[in-house]
Amino acid sequence: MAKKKLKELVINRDWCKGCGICVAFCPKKVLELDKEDKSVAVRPQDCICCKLCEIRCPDLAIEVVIEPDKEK
Amino acid sequence: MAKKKLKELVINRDWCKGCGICVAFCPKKVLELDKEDKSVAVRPQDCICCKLCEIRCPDLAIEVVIEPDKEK
Amino acid sequence: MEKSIKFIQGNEACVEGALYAGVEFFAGYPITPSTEIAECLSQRLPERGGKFIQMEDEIASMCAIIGASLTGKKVMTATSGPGFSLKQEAIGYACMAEIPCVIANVQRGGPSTGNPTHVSQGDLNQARWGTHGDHNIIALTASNHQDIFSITVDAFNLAETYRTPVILLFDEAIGHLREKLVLPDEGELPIVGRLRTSVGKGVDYRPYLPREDGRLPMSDFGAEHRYNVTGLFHDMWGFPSNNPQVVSDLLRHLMDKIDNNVHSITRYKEHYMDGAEYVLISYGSSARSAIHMAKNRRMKGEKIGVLELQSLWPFPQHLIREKCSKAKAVIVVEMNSGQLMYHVKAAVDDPGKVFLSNRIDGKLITPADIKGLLRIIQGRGV
Amino acid sequence: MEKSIKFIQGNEACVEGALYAGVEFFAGYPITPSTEIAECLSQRLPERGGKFIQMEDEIASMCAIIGASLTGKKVMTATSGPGFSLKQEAIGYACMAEIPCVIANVQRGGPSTGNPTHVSQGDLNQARWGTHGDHNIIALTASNHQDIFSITVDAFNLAETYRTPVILLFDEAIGHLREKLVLPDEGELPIVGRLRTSVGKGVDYRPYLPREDGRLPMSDFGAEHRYNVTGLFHDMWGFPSNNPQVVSDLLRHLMDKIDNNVHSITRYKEHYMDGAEYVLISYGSSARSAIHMAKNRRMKGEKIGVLELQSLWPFPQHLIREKCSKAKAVIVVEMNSGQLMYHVKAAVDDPGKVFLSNRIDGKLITPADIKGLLRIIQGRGV
Amino acid sequence: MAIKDYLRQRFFPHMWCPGCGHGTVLNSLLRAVEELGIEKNDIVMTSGIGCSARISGYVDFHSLHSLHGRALAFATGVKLSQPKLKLLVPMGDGDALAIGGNHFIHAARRNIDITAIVMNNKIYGMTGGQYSPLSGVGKKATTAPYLTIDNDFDVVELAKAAGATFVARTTTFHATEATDFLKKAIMHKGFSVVEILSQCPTHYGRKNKEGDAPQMVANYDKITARLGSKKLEENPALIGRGIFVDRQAPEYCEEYDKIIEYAMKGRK
Amino acid sequence: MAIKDYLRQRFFPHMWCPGCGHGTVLNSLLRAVEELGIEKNDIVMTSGIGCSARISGYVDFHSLHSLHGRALAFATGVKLSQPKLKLLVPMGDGDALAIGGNHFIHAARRNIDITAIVMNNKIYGMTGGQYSPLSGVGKKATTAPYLTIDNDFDVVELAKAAGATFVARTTTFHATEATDFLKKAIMHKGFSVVEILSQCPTHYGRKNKEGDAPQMVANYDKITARLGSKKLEENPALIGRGIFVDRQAPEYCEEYDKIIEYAMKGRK
Amino acid sequence: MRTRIVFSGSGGQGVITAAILLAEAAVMYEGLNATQSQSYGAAARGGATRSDIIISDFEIDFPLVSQPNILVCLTQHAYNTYGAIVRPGGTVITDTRFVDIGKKVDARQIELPIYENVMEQIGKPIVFNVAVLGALLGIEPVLQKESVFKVIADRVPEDFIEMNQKAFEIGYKLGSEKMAEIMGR
Amino acid sequence: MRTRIVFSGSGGQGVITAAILLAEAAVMYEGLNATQSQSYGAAARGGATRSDIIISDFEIDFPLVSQPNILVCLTQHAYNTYGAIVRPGGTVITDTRFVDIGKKVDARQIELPIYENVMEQIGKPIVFNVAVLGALLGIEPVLQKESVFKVIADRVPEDFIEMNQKAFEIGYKLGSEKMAEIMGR
Ligand SMILES: Cc1ncc(C[n+]2csc(CCOP(=O)(O)OP(=O)(O)O)c2C)c(N)n1
Ligand SMILES: Cc1ncc(C[n+]2csc(CCOP(=O)(O)OP(=O)(O)O)c2C)c(N)n1
Ligand code: SF4
Ligand code: SF4
Ligand code: SF4
Ligand code: SF4
Ligand code: SF4
Ligand code: SF4
Ligand SMILES: [Mg+2]
Ligand SMILES: [Mg+2]
Repeated sequence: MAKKKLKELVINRDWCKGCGICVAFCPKKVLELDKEDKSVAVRPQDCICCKLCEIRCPDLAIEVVIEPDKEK
Repeated sequence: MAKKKLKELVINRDWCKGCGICVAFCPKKVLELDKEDKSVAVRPQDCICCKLCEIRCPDLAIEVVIEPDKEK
Repeated sequence: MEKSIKFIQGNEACVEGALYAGVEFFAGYPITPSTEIAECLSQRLPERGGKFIQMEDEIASMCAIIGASLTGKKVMTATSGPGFSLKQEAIGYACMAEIPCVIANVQRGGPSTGNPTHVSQGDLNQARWGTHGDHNIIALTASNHQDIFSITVDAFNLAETYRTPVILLFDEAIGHLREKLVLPDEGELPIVGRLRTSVGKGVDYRPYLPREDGRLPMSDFGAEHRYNVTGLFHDMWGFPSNNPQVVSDLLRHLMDKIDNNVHSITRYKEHYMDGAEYVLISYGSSARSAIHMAKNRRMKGEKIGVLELQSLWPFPQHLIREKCSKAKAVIVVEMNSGQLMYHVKAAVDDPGKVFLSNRIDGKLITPADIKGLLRIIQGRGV
Repeated sequence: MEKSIKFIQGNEACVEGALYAGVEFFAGYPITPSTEIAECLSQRLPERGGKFIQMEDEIASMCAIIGASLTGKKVMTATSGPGFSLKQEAIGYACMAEIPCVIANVQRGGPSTGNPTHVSQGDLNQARWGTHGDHNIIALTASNHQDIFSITVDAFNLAETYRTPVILLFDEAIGHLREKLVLPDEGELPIVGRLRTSVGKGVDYRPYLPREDGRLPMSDFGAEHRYNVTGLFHDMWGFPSNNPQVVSDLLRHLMDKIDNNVHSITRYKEHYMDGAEYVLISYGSSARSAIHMAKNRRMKGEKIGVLELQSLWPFPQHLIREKCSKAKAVIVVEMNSGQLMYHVKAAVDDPGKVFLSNRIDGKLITPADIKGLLRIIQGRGV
Repeated sequence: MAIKDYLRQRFFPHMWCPGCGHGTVLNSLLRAVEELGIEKNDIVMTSGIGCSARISGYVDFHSLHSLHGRALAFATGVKLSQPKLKLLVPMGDGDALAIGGNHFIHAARRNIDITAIVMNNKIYGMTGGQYSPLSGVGKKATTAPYLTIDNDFDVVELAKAAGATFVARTTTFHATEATDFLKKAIMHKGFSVVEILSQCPTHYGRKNKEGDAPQMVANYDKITARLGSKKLEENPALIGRGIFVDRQAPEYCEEYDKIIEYAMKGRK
Repeated sequence: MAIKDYLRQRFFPHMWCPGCGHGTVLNSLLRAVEELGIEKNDIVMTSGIGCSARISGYVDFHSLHSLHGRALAFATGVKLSQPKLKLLVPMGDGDALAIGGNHFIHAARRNIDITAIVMNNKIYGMTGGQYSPLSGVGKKATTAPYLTIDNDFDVVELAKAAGATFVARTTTFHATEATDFLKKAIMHKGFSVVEILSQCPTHYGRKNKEGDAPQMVANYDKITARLGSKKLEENPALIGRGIFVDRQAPEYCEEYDKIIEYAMKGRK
Repeated sequence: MRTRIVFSGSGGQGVITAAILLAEAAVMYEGLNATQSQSYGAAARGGATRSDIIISDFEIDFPLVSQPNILVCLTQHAYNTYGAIVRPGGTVITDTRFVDIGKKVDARQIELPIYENVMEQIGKPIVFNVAVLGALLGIEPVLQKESVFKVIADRVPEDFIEMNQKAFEIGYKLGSEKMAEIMGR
Repeated sequence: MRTRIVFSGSGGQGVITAAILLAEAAVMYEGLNATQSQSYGAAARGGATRSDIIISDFEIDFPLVSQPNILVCLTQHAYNTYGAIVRPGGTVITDTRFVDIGKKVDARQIELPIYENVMEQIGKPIVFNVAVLGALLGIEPVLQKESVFKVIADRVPEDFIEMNQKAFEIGYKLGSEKMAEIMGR
């Protein structure tokens, strides 16, 4: 299986409540909470597109968008 | 254990509803329903004092009274 | 062709009426003296593709019929006092979420387990006030099998028309009595079907926004429109809101849709009321005794009439005021401690002329009981 | 020494009253806005050897307190609308079996799940008629924490005196409000203990035969006398009977023991009632607004008074008639669609002079709301 | 004390139909109480509503004939507020497991020291023969004219899963066994359940062509087998009889007493 | 369809607290529906009352936000009267197993084709942190200031004993697993139960010193183990995750259809 | 015409079924009005049973019978309880096996060995109630016996119709012969 | 004397606790009457919170505040919602971190960096609410600060009392200095 490549980490700041779950469980430490307590991708380049952040986010606030080319 | 001896089969005719349970399960066929549908001991001499009639009677209408001498 | 005459119990007449009205789903839990309704429907519903389910209790039964109604079915349940008490929370839900459904309560002696095999009319006020919070309700009754049949049809019709639970408040004596029922032909009595929205796919359907005529078209679960149903105060899409305006508008709507139509909802019969000086007001099986007694006295020349109520809630205050305006005395005939009487007193011009002829011992009130009271009122002693 | 002043919620004031009255057992199920009563008692009861249990639902809670009462304990439960509806069947049981117990209903917006965190007084009629069948009930309320405390004590006292369930009909606004409570010293308020039979061992104890004074001494489960408790109509030993005489005697006893004592049970307060031309009748948190407004108007010289009801059932018909007899207008101030107003209209000489100042949107009614209505009545426009 | 001394004899003959198994349950139960020699004043019998529930009127204990399905909730109040009392709670199958199912599993979960007796006639007797959650599939009942499609609960499994610490099953045929199990259940500290198959000849028997009362009783011998018996091993489709669970676990009222002890210490 | 298309986005951000596990359950569930490709119009979601119950307002299905504890009873009415609909019934632990316990076991008994999802946070979240029948012994709650003494139900055991034909358990940590189990449950013909441990940091977490949401979620990994795993074998005190029951049995609505077929034939 | 009938006996005797058959026959096959009601005891089982029937050309309002024209008592208990309510000049029908007529009442008292005859000629107590119905019609022709036959045919499973008719005839014969005897005198 | 205060903010800020502490101090240690109430949103969580306090020498009947003398707003949402209800001539207190004062209202508007100071000097957001209370009393001396200290001592676990007092003082200082500044001008 070809490695997936991140296109974008879409974080809906209106929905994010800053619980820190995505931050805590990201295997690559891609995410952090900013001072407004919203999740931000500080190291997007490290993202392995595992989507663990997306599927666990209780606020459905993260979407991991993968490069379409790689997906096919 | 000494064999028990029957003193009396007390059947409360007011309480007996003639269901026939005692009759059906008496191992010695001691009991029968009379024409008023009440249980009567027709062969008391055969009674082995097993008390099966007494403990199953849904109307608490039978008491198997055992000779006291034998009980001691 | 099926025979059009039946000799059956009142509970069965109710079933016949429900089938005629098009009942498709029944959920219930047995309780004397209503059980025959469930038993009979367990046989009859599947014969026409309908469903019967015996639930684990009365609460579940009431919830199940609400669920079924949302799929577009005509639904009912039947119970008696203790079960009626248990259903109250979910009846309130049906009021709030405006779910058409019919609940038959065949009354027995209460309070509590009371006198299960004996007649009473003690749930009259409970039918109105049994669930918590302000709300409104329709409750109907009848005194003979022909009327049980047609009032049951009416119950389904009103439930659909006003999107509301309707209570059928029968009693043990009439529920268990056997007498003749002549089955009306198809089409003889009007049937109100489920009013479904004409809003098309993709257009905003608002399940709680009344039309010009006050009615609220529904959309079946499974059909095109997905909306929300809740027991919370809610907006026109059914979504929870505690905005004060939304709250008061909804509550007022729930009250008004019934109170403002008291005239169309009211059902009653007059017996020998022409120039009646003494008006007996009664309902359900006790009305039979009142009618019996009035008939007898009329034959003896006394001016006695009976106003038989077939709708108990909304309370027909104006009707009663009007019909009693010329009466010397008004006697409320019922089998409880005077529940209807209280409301009659509040309705008439002079509460002092209202008397109660009642019976609370589990026995059907007799014409002689009423006659005894009448003699006293007339000053003729006992 | 414990401090004798507290700054607490109304729900906690109720707990303090209950503890003062000697409550020993509480069973409940959490529900907003009554939950603090349970929470607080879960802490406080074991401190004095009492028991708290959280049951699986409200039905079980009500049943459990009845069971506990039969062992001689003072018992209570607390709930709100939906839970109150669920408790109705067992409340009827307590009426029928004459079990002393106290049920607090901290009212929220209804019907159904309604408006859980907002105030309402919509369960007034349900408190009287929520359970099936004829029966009678005592329901009390209060508008400030000192009164909540003492009315709660009263509730326990009346429950014991009349062997009956007593409803405490509070509301969200007062339940959640924090204000001062001065704890009375021991002995300051009278406490009615369980009246136990003096009948000795081997003598026939008849749990349902009233004494000369009308009271029915009890015997604890576990004590000398074994008797039967049932929700069926029953004879003086508590055994089921459907003998018509037994049935009507018992029902009449249940009605009369309360109706005949309406005078002793009635609790009310008068505020600025001297020569009041306008009488505001109110109860619970809405009474605060009525008092506020009356106080203001009195200062401006208007003759406005408040009759604050603290007992709602049995309905103090005569009191109301008397207090309103000289009034130009009577304004019932409540947070529902006019439930009390209906009974006030039925009580006064001229129903035409009774008006309703209400609010049904989940907001506490304000003095300005009442003032607005008063202006209209006075012909002064809005 | 003679077993009759535990009866309220003035209400006899009782109201149950001829051959009703509920009478035999009463019989077995009184023997258990008598053999254990428990004081009448120490027993509270709480029942719900149903033919079965009428049992509480016939025994000379403190008796609480409560509401349909709610006997265990009432009993929980009695027991917790006065733990020294013995609580016997006989219930019909509908009473215990239809409307009363929730109280059943919750009382079991709490392991409160109450003895629940399920008088299982697989039918609603009192109301005239509607199916119950213990009727099982393919049975005739007044509300199942086309035969039932409802699965039945296994009372033993359900009680076990919910947390009961003593669970047994027997029948009215096995009256001595019933007395034995009831004795053990009553002495058990914690929530105990004894299911007793109890014939309703009037409704269940008649509708399901199971013959008269003696035939129904005899049938209980045929369709059941003692746990661990060869009969059961050879035919696992038979209904097991015996003690399925008997374990010790903290009892609710005792645990509550610890709370009180702690809280009262905290106070002083 | 994107998962957001199953949401009623106008109600977002939702009302759940930061870090509430219920949001993750919603997340997992929508993925399951999306992966199965079920039409929105074919789904009815019925819920009771509680924080968990608010889930039905957020999904763009037919939604029935009913009464506390009664969701399965409402769902039974919907399903039986319109069997072609898929019924999803998410419930809180109190909703499902305190007040709703009876409907839970009866729906399981009937094996009616409904998917029950127990969003188990071991507390009454909505009312502010009272103990629930799933809290277990020794927990702190607003109604258990001295720690709970109530045993907890084992949801899996109870569902199994009551007759559920599909029973699984997972947690919000195991979100992919949750989606997987939910897919299987939804496709299962018959009554299916998926218990999902779902953190309530606001009440349960705070009172029981279990840390913040991420800590609580991480903990689910520590205290559970997959059925059949070595981890579980080595430490049976862990909570098992996996599919405990998956069997075929006659489904209620299908059986009822047979009654209708028979009765209608009888007619003609 | 208004006939008021009370059937009384014990639970198992089919008293209520007999009452229903009679009233139903009146309604379904004779174009009359009829009501049938029954009282239940505390104990649903085995206790005394009573069923009230009114048959009339006119509407029937109050459906209970206080003083029956015809009273049927099939147990001693029923006779003792209800014997006195029969209308003066009315008819009381009892079965010799179950009832000893003690104190006489001001009515025609007709004792018939119905049960005995049913057991002798058919041997099934289950049709006793239909035989009683036959006797009643033999004594008081409130309806045509064909009407009752039709109702039996409607209600009874095919295999049992004949047996029921036979039982009816047994009773009818006993009743009409007794009447002939009485009238003859 | 009758002071009407509204505290507003969001769920987690301890707005209600601050309100209770204040009202309780009035009742328990200054012999005054006080009421405290709060409104709940549909969502129990995270939503806007408001608490009304009345402190008075006399009895308090109607316990809600329509126009507060003192309004505290701790979120922008709260300010936008409630800013306009303050009594003309009253006082509005906001925290600079959370609120941008947009449209001015006819009242004394006092912006203080309370949160910032608390975080700098203590580092625990949990005592922010007590610091706000301090600021309020620094600005409007509706009660003696000792009364609040006593209530804190009653309510707060021993280990945290000092921290709370410190927070109070931080706020108090900010408030009173600001007032001095204003008055000085
Ligand atoms: C709330 C309520 N619902 C229904 C009833 C009617 N009811 C009385 S007993 C009973 C069921 C009886 O069946 P079961 O519990 O199995 O006892 P049995 O009579 O078979 O011994 C029912 C449904 C009632 N009394 N109360
Ligand atoms: C009949 C009734 N009783 C009580 C309540 C109050 N209530 C609402 S939700 C709830 C419990 C919530 O706990 P749970 O079901 O576990 O859901 P959670 O909020 O934890 O998700 C309670 C007791 C109610 N709404 N209705
Ligand atoms: S898990 Fe979701 S809500 Fe929580 S911090 Fe991350 S993006 Fe925000
Ligand atoms: S997809 Fe995986 S690696 Fe990328 S941010 Fe999310 S959790 Fe981290
Ligand atoms: S078992 Fe009892 S009731 Fe039945 S016949 Fe024998 S004695 Fe009579
Ligand atoms: S004791 Fe045994 S042998 Fe004797 S009569 Fe009874 S059953 Fe028969
Ligand atoms: S109906 Fe059945 S359960 Fe009830 S008494 Fe008769 S035989 Fe027993
Ligand atoms: S209170 Fe608990 S369950 Fe409710 S939303 Fe907050 S975290 Fe979730
Ligand atoms: Mg049964
Ligand atoms: Mg929960």
